[in-house]
Order: sequence, then C-alpha cells, then structure tokens
Amino acid sequence: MISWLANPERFSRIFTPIRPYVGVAAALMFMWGLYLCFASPEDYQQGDTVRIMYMHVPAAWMAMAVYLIMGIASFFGLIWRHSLADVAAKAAAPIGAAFTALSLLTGSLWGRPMWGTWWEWDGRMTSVLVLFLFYIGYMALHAAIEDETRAAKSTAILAMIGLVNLPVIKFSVDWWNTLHQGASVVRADGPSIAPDMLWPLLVMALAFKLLFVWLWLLRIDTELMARRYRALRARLSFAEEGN
Amino acid sequence: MLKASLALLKRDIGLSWSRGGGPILAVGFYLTLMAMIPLSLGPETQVLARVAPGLTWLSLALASLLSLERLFERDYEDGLFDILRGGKLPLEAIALIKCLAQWIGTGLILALLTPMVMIILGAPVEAAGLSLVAAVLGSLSFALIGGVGASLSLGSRKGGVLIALLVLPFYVPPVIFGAGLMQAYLTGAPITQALGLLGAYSLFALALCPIATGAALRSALN
Amino acid sequence: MLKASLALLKRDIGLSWSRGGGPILAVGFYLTLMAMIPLSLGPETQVLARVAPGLTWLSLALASLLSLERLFERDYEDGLFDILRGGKLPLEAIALIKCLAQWIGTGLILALLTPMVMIILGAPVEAAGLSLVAAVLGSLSFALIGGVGASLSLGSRKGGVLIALLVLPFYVPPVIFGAGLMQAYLTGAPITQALGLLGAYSLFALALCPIATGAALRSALN
Amino acid sequence: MTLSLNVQDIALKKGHKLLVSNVNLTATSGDAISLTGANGVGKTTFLRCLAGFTPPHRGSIQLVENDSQLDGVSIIENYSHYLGHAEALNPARRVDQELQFHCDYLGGTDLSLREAIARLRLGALLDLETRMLSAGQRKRVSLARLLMVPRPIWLLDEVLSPLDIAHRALMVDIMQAHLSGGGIMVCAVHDPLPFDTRALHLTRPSLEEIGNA
Amino acid sequence: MTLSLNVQDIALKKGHKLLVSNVNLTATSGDAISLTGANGVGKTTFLRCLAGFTPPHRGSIQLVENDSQLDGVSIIENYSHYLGHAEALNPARRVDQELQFHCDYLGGTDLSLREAIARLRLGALLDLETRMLSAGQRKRVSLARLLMVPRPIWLLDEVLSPLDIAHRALMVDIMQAHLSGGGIMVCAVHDPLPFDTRALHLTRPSLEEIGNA
Ligand code: HEM
Ligand SMILES: Nc1ncnc2c1ncn2[C@@H]1O[C@H](COP(=O)(O)OP(=O)(O)OP(=O)(O)O)[C@@H](O)[C@H]1O
Ligand SMILES: Nc1ncnc2c1ncn2[C@@H]1O[C@H](COP(=O)(O)OP(=O)(O)OP(=O)(O)O)[C@@H](O)[C@H]1O
Ligand SMILES: [Mg+2]
Ligand SMILES: [Mg+2]
Repeated sequence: MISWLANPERFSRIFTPIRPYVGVAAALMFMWGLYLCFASPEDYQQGDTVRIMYMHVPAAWMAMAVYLIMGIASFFGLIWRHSLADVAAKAAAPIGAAFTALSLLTGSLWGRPMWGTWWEWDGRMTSVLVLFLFYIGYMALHAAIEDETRAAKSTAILAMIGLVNLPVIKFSVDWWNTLHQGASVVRADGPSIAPDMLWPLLVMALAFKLLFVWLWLLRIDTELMARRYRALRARLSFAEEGN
Repeated sequence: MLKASLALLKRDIGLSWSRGGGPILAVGFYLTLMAMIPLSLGPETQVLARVAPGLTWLSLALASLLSLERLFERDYEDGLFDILRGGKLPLEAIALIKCLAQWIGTGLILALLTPMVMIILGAPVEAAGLSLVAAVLGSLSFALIGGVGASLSLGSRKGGVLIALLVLPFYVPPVIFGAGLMQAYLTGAPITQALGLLGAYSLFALALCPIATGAALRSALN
Repeated sequence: MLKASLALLKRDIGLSWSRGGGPILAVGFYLTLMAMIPLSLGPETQVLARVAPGLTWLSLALASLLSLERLFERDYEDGLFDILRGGKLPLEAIALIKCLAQWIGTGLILALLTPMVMIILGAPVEAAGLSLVAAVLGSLSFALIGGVGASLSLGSRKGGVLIALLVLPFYVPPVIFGAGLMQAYLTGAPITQALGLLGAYSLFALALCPIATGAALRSALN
Repeated sequence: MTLSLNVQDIALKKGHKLLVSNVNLTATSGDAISLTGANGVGKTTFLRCLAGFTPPHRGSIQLVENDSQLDGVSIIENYSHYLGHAEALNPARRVDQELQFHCDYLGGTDLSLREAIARLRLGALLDLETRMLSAGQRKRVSLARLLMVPRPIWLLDEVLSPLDIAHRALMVDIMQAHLSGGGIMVCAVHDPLPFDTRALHLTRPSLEEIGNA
Repeated sequence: MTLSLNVQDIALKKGHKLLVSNVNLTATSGDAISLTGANGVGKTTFLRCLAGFTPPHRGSIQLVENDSQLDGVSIIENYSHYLGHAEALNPARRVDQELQFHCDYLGGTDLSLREAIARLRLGALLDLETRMLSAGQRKRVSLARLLMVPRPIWLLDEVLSPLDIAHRALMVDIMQAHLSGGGIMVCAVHDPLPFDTRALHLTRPSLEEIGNA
C-alpha cells in the first residue's frame, strides 16, 4: 500500500482532488471549535485564561505528532528509498515548526497569568524548545545541502536521531517535578478533565489535524512540482548542449 | 571601483545567505546556545538574570567566532585572491568588504536577536533598545577583529581554534563594555561612558582592522 | 585492518598536534574563554562559584565545536576518502577512528584541564577527581556526536554554524548531567545517578554515533 | 591468474542528467583501455563507477577471476586503484608522512614504499610539505600508490597531463610493466597514450535515450 | 599601441630554494611565449611573478607602452590576466553567478559577458553549480575571463590540458586572435602549442649559482 502510493504521479492524482475538501473541513471544524471554546464555561480557578488551552494543547500535540510523522517518513525514505518519503518529511517540517512555535507562544502567554512568568526552564518547556531547534536544524540542513538525494539521506538520519526527544517531552512532567501539569487527557485511566472542556478541546484538536493534513498535501504537491520542473529543466538544458 | 566593491559585497552576502544560511542558521544557533545556558547553570531566575547580559555577550562573541574560519581560507585555496588582486581594489578594501559581508550575513542578524534573548533570560523589556544598539556595535567590532585573526591564520590549516585564540583577547573589551552597559542600566548607573567606550572601540576597529587584515593578506598571498 | 586503523589514527592525531596545534592551542583557547567569563559576569566570587561548573561544561562543549568543521570536510574535498574507501576499513570504523583522533587531539586535553579551571573559578579542590572523570566522559560524547553533525553537513560548505546548530541540542544532556553532578557533589547530594547517566550517554554515543556518521558519510560520498 | 572486467550496458546519471548509456567494455589481463570523449561527457564519472564509488544508474559491472565471479564491493577494496583529479595530499603534512600513511593504510610494505620512491624519483621531495609541491610533483607523489600496493586494476584519470616529458616516459614504462604483468588499465585521456591501447569513446546519448531515462 | 614586456635577469626563490636564475625575456605585442621545463622547475612561480603576485628574488620586470615605462603594480591591475591551476570557482555558486561576479569585479560589460559565454559555448552550463562541473568545464568557465575583460597580457598555466579536442581548437583560435590583436601571451605547457611560439625553457641553476644565491 505504502509503496503503491509512493509513486509521486499516483500520489498527486489521488490526493489533489481530495485536498480542497480537507481544507473546507478544516475551516468548518475551526469555526465549530472556536464557537465551542467561547461557549464553554470559565474555569473556576483560571477564569478566562483557560481558553488559551484550546489553542495550546492541540498545538502541542501537533508539534509532537508532526515530528513523529517526519521520523516515520524518514525511516521509510532511508530503508526503501522512496523519494516521496523525503518530500513528505521535508514538507511537514515547517508546518511542525509553526505548531511548535505556536505551542511555545501560547504556553508562555498562559504562563504569565498562571505562574507569573513568561518563561521557566522546566523540563517540558525546555524539551519543547529543543524540539523546535530540531525542526530548525532539520530545515537548515535540508536547505544547506544542494544535492537532492544526499539532502534526503542526511536529513533522514538527523530526523531519526531526533526522535529520542519525543518521549522526553511526553514524560518530562513525570520525570521532573515541574510547573507544567501532568497529562489529563491522554492517560491510561481515561481523561480526567471536565467534559464541557473536553469537547471543545477535542474539536479543536481535530481542526488542527485537518489543517495540518491540508497544508501538508499542499506542500507535498508544490515540492513534487518543483522537483519535476527541475528534472525537466536539467534534461532540456542537456539536450541543448550539443548545438 | 564602486562596481567592483558592490560585486564583491553581493557575492559574499549571497554566499552566506544562500542555501539556508544567514537568518535561519543564526537564529537557530543563538537559540540553541541560549537554551543551553540555563540548563547548565540551573534555572534559578535570580542567578540567571544576574549573569544574563554577560552570557549573551559571550554567546555573541562565540557565534562570531564560528564562521570566521571560512572568511578568507576557502577563497584563498580556491585561488579567488588571484582574481581579486587582478582588479582595482586594494587588499585593504577587499578585507573591509569581506568583513562587512560576514557581519551582515551573521553578526548583524545575531545582534538584532539579542534584545529578545536577554529578555528571555530575564532582563527587563525596557532594556531592549539599548541592548540592540550595543549589540550592533559590538558585533561589528567582532567581525572586523575576526577578520584580522582569520587573515593571520591563513594557510596554517589550523583554522578554528587558532583563530579563536588570536581573536578572543580582543573580544574582551567589547564584552566587558557591553555587559557592563547592561549591568549599569539595570542598577540605574549612568550608561553613557560604557556606550561611548563601546562605540569608540568599534570605530577604532573599523579604522584599523582593515589595514591589519590587508597587510596580513598581502603577506599570506606572497 | 589493525595496521590500517593505527595508520589513520596516527595521521589524524599527528595532524591536530603538528605545528603548535593540539595541546597549546586547546589550552590557550580554554584559558582565554575562562578568563573572559569573570570579566563578562563581573568578579563577584559567590556568583562565580555558583555558576562555575555549568560554565566549565559549557566551555567544554563550545570548544569541542570549534574544530568540528575540519573533521571530515577537508579530507572530503582533498579526495582522501577515495583512498580511505580503497582500503579494508568500513566507513563506520573510519568515522570512529577519526572521531577518536579528534577527541584525543582536542577534547581529552580540555578534559584534563577541567579540574584546574573549576578550581580557579572557585570549586573546592576535592572535587578535582570527580570533575576529571566527568569531563573525560563528556568530552568523548561531544566528539562522537560532533562527528555525526560534521558528517551530516558534509559538502554543504556552511560549516561551523550549521554543525553547531545540529549538534548543540545533543550536547545538552551531558552538560546537564555534568553540571548537575558537580552541583550535587557540592551540596552533598548523591552523585551516582548523574555519573551513571553521563556514562550511559557516552556509551550510547560510542555505540550509535559511528553508525550514524558512517551512514551520513556514505550518502555524502555517493 | 587471469582477470576480466566486464561492463555490461551501463548507463550513468548525475543529478537529473543522463550522461551516457549503453556502455559496454570487456577488459582482460594485459588490456589497456583509453577512455576518450568530450569534456563533461562522463569519463570521470565512469571511472568512479568502475571503482565502486557510485553505483551505475543501470547495467552491471562484474569482475571475473579465473572463471569465478567476484562481487562488486571487493573490486574497490582489493583489486583496483583509482587516481582522480584530487591527489588526497594534506597540505600540512610532509611527503614522506603522506606516503607512509598511504602505504600503511592500503597494506603495502616498507620495502615496496622504498621501491616506489626510488622508481618515481621522489627522494628529493620527501621532506617538503605537500602544499609546496608543483602540480606535476603532486601528481607524481600520488602515483606512488600504484607501485606501493600492487593491485591489478588501475583506473587513471588524466594522470599524464601535468607530468613533464621525462616523467611521462617513466610513467609509460611503469604502465607497460603493469600491463605485461597481467594488469588491467583504464585511463581517461585527451591526448592519446604512446602505446597500443583499445579505445573506448564515450558519446552523449541520443535525444531519444535522454527522453526515456 | 605597442606593448613590450621586459624581464631582465631575474632569479626566483621559494623558501630557501633557488628555482631559476638569469631568466631573460622580451615579449612585444603579438608574441606568444611557450614556457617549458621539468616539473617543479618554476614555471608556475615565474608566471605568478610576472603577474605581480610575488616579487622576483633578483632582477626586474618592466612593461613599456609606446616607449613610456609603466610601474610594476599596474601590470597586474590593468594589463594582465593570470590563469592558474586553481579556477577560483566557489562550489556553492552557479556558473552564471560566478561569471557575472568576475565580469563586474574586473570591469567587464554585460555585452562582453554574453559574448564570452557564446564564444566558449558555456550556455548549457550556466545554471549548474560549479562543483558539478567536470575538469574541462571548470577550465572553460575560468577562461571566460580572458574574453570578458580585454587585457593585453595573458599569463596561462597549462590551460589547454584539461580541454577536449574541440575546445582546444577553439582556444587556439582565441589565442591567435588575441595575438593578432596585439596581445602578448606567456603560456606554461608540457605539450607544444599548435602554432608558432617562441620558447622559453627554464632549467635548474648550476650548483655554482645555487651556492651564490
Ligand atoms: C512555553 C511553555 C509551555 C510549553 C512548551 C508547553 C508544552 C506542552 C506540551 C508539549 C503539551 C502536550 C503534552 C502531552 O500531550 O502529553 C502540553 C499540554 C498541556 N499544557 Fe502546556 N506548555 C507550556 C505552558 C503551559 C502553561 C503555562 C499551562 C497552564 C498552566 C499549560 C497547560 C497545559 C495543559 C493543561 C496541557 C494538557 C495536558 C494534558 O491534558 O495532557 N502549559 N503543554
Ligand atoms: N547534479 C548535476 N546535475 C546536472 N548535471 C551534473 C550534475 N553533476 C554533474 N553534472 C554533469 O555531469 C558531467 C560530469 O562529467 P565528468 O566529470 O564525468 O566529465 P568528464 O568526461 O570527466 O569531463 P572532463 O574531460 O572535463 O574531465 C558534467 O557534464 C556535469 O556538468
Ligand atoms: N617553501 C619551499 N621550500 C622549498 N622548495 C619549495 C618551497 N615551495 C615550493 N618549493 C619548490 O618550488 C618549486 C615550485 O615550482 P612550480 O610550481 O613553479 O613548478 P612548475 O614548473 O610549475 O612545475 P609543474 O610543471 O609541475 O607545474 C617546486 O619544485 C617546489 O618543490
Ligand atoms: Mg574528468
Ligand atoms: Mg605549475
């Protein structure tokens, strides 16, 4: 299945028509989610600021999920040498970096009223910052190496090494006693969060996921077209050379 | 002359900005370094705030070190200087232009980020403007002095560490003035003196370093 | 195989020691950096002693960065890898040997100096032994991880800053463990855990980094 | 022992460019091939591919020793010397250090090292640092590898052009000795070699082939 | 306008080594000198000295234009092109960027740039990064300087050897056009040039001269 899809032409043929629907779905989910956010009750402790959560938590989830996707795509790229895998990983990176930046930003906006500081060097914040740095490193490396196939391999190696950071982020709250609160949605004994806060959160999370898929497909397609253009151009210039 | 200068400046800036160089790289590097500081020193806000200006300046100095190695050496080995000397610009001008391009490509970007970093490490938001001016001046002098070091070590193939050794002592005054400036600002002491010294040092560097670099280049090229 | 490995090790160590490289350079750099720290932070002994272990570790990490650029790139451009691949050693072994040589040429020397520097900055003399062990372990992992960064960025001609960006996040754990170890020692807390983590990290690096570096080299060479 | 190098129908690509296609070559012990073609046609790429540094885009390269086929990897490691444009001399090291390193690393003996130095008349250069050498001197130092560590296949990329007349004659002798000792040589050249060689002329693929690639 | 390059009795030294001594040369507009000699005798050093990159150990170099003597510095800046082994192409930049830079820096015009590209048939290489070029292609790109920025004295160090036959013929045409346009050319070679040149053969100094140095 994966290798069947890994053919770039087939991939474009299948997903280009689907893409607009994903975009529309993402927009609708965002509208619904945002409505729910503001309709949901204030927290008895945090007041209005709790609404930051509906941005912060989905963004943080996506920050990690996108990196995971990049890692997996890189793995496939290295083992089976599908160029589409590299395109997918490369296309995901800036989106993931944006989500990470968003979670850092909302986190620190939230930290100000909650903990009285914009920034605190606790385990989770730091490890998310490191995740952001991995994204930047990944993009910088991809940009720095001119040769396409080599860039693919080198960045794939980097992305896979960087995967070790994900468990660190996830469990940092358990390993270090820090300011950031522990898991309350994704935990073994079910969510411990009030349902009228859980709902908007889940809707927003889904909206973020759809947004990601839409952007991702868009970027993959752009990158594929850019590569096709380069290949064509190279062939053309070579054909001209004889004259 | 002007056309040649511009061509060289354009080439060198292009080289440092092309292929994901320049901004992303500088930002990423600086952020990484800044993240490491609290991690190694421990996150107590008080201590951090106390050492923040000094460490920011140290980082600025170190970041300026890291790209010095390729300031002249690659061009020297590729034979570019044979072309450069075949033009009308004297080696002093070539040195100045290359240092400026280096600065614009790295140091300046880092300087623009400095206020943000200081604030993250605990400096007050009001200090932003001052720290920006100081960082711009300081990074310029780092780039110019760095040029002297890079040209002196040309051809030794020792690169990085040797240049660092040659150059770091001369980075001390701007670091002291710069860090002292922030310190003074924070304690409410007068800041004009430190700022003046920093500016004077940069001006001096601007006047003298290209001459020294040009001389070192000339001797390396013969 | 053994003869080839030794020949390569000897060549690389020779390169970093020859012409006043190696020890003198490393010592000089480290000392300069150490001298800059009190100057930039201000000389209050209390603050200094508080941040000394962290800063020493930071400097160790930064010094390991400085020579990374020439770990593979020059050999790559000179065509040496064409010869190296014509021998019997796999690229993983070549990577390991080159990293070890790099470590012996720079990192190890810096590690040997670490106790002294910490004491100068205000750590108690009794901590010397422990800090030595920790620094040796840490610098080894810096060199190995550095190899990964250097090989990944091969051929990009972005050098220094790019490598630093790739590598520094992975330098964070040893810095935390190492600085934490000294902190724990000074406050009388148990030290085995931090030391164990540091050792484990270095072992991991020793096992995994050559593989990653070898793979990156292979992709760069094709 | 007879050795034979069989190149079957290979195509080479760089980036998106198809450089050559349908290249065939069979060389057995004693054969010298001179590889010719326009600049940028792919001679260097072809030699590097023979050396095993890059896999061909299509086709296969086989080495047959006394009727038993050897696999690709060992072509590089034990059977061939590749000498390209880059001489792999570190500018900060002396000639003797570099030669000693090449010899030890590739598995030569001290005796063979001394013989190579004598044969290529490198004695006077030994204590110069390699960055001081002239172009021809550099090339001569890198040629020592061929003599220090005997390997049957020599893949040489324009090695004669920087040499002066006396050293060209010397190298031609050395090449002929290698061939009569059962070696194989593939040599990219622009000027024809002064002895009998088989020619392999590379040409650009037709537009049709480029289209199909 | 006639130009004449007078080299009087110069000696060249590298490190402590006396390379050549008592070299004399007078070249006037239209002269082509082919510089020969064994590897390491000092051809490259001599050319670099003519270009003004290093002063001679002894002796003098003068340039006389229409009977008025020009001083040493201006030889480099306005009168000569030196093309050595190193092509001065940054591997991370594209051919068109590098050519544009060379042209702007040395004071050529956009028209002359386009003409040089057409003449040396560089069109197809323009959007390759220079590290991708083959040896001959690199050399061709660096040769463009000669045409982009007209200067009377060409100091060329083995420029023909990496070129293929077609491009050698092209370069020979270009050289002859330069000479008949009143230019001077000094060209270090191992293979003789295919047109009339005056030979300057460098030899190692006698033991006596070395002793006196
Ligand atoms: C810049 C600072 C911050 C960063 C980098 C950050 C990062 C993260 C990450 C990565 C997660 C996802 C964890 C997981 O899925 O296990 C998360 C979840 C969460 N964060 Fe933050 N956070 C920051 C600040 C804050 C602040 C100030 C608060 C509010 C007090 C907060 C409250 C939460 C909550 C409630 C969750 C959901 C936990 C769960 O249900 O699993 N965060 N944060
Ligand atoms: N990434 C790339 N994309 C497109 N073309 C490339 C790429 N890399 C190399 N090339 C082309 O591939 C060819 C490589 O040729 P190669 O070096 O093998 O030539 P050669 O026959 O040895 O030439 P010469 O006689 O000049 O040495 C060149 O034409 C070069 O322009
Ligand atoms: N520092 C030094 N000490 C001693 N000898 C040196 C030093 N630097 C260079 N040399 C010698 O000077 C000579 C330089 O010669 P040059 O490069 O001019 O030769 P060439 O005639 O161009 O030779 P080729 O035909 O090989 O290009 C070489 O013999 C070299 O060994
Ligand atoms: Mg070639
Ligand atoms: Mg020469």
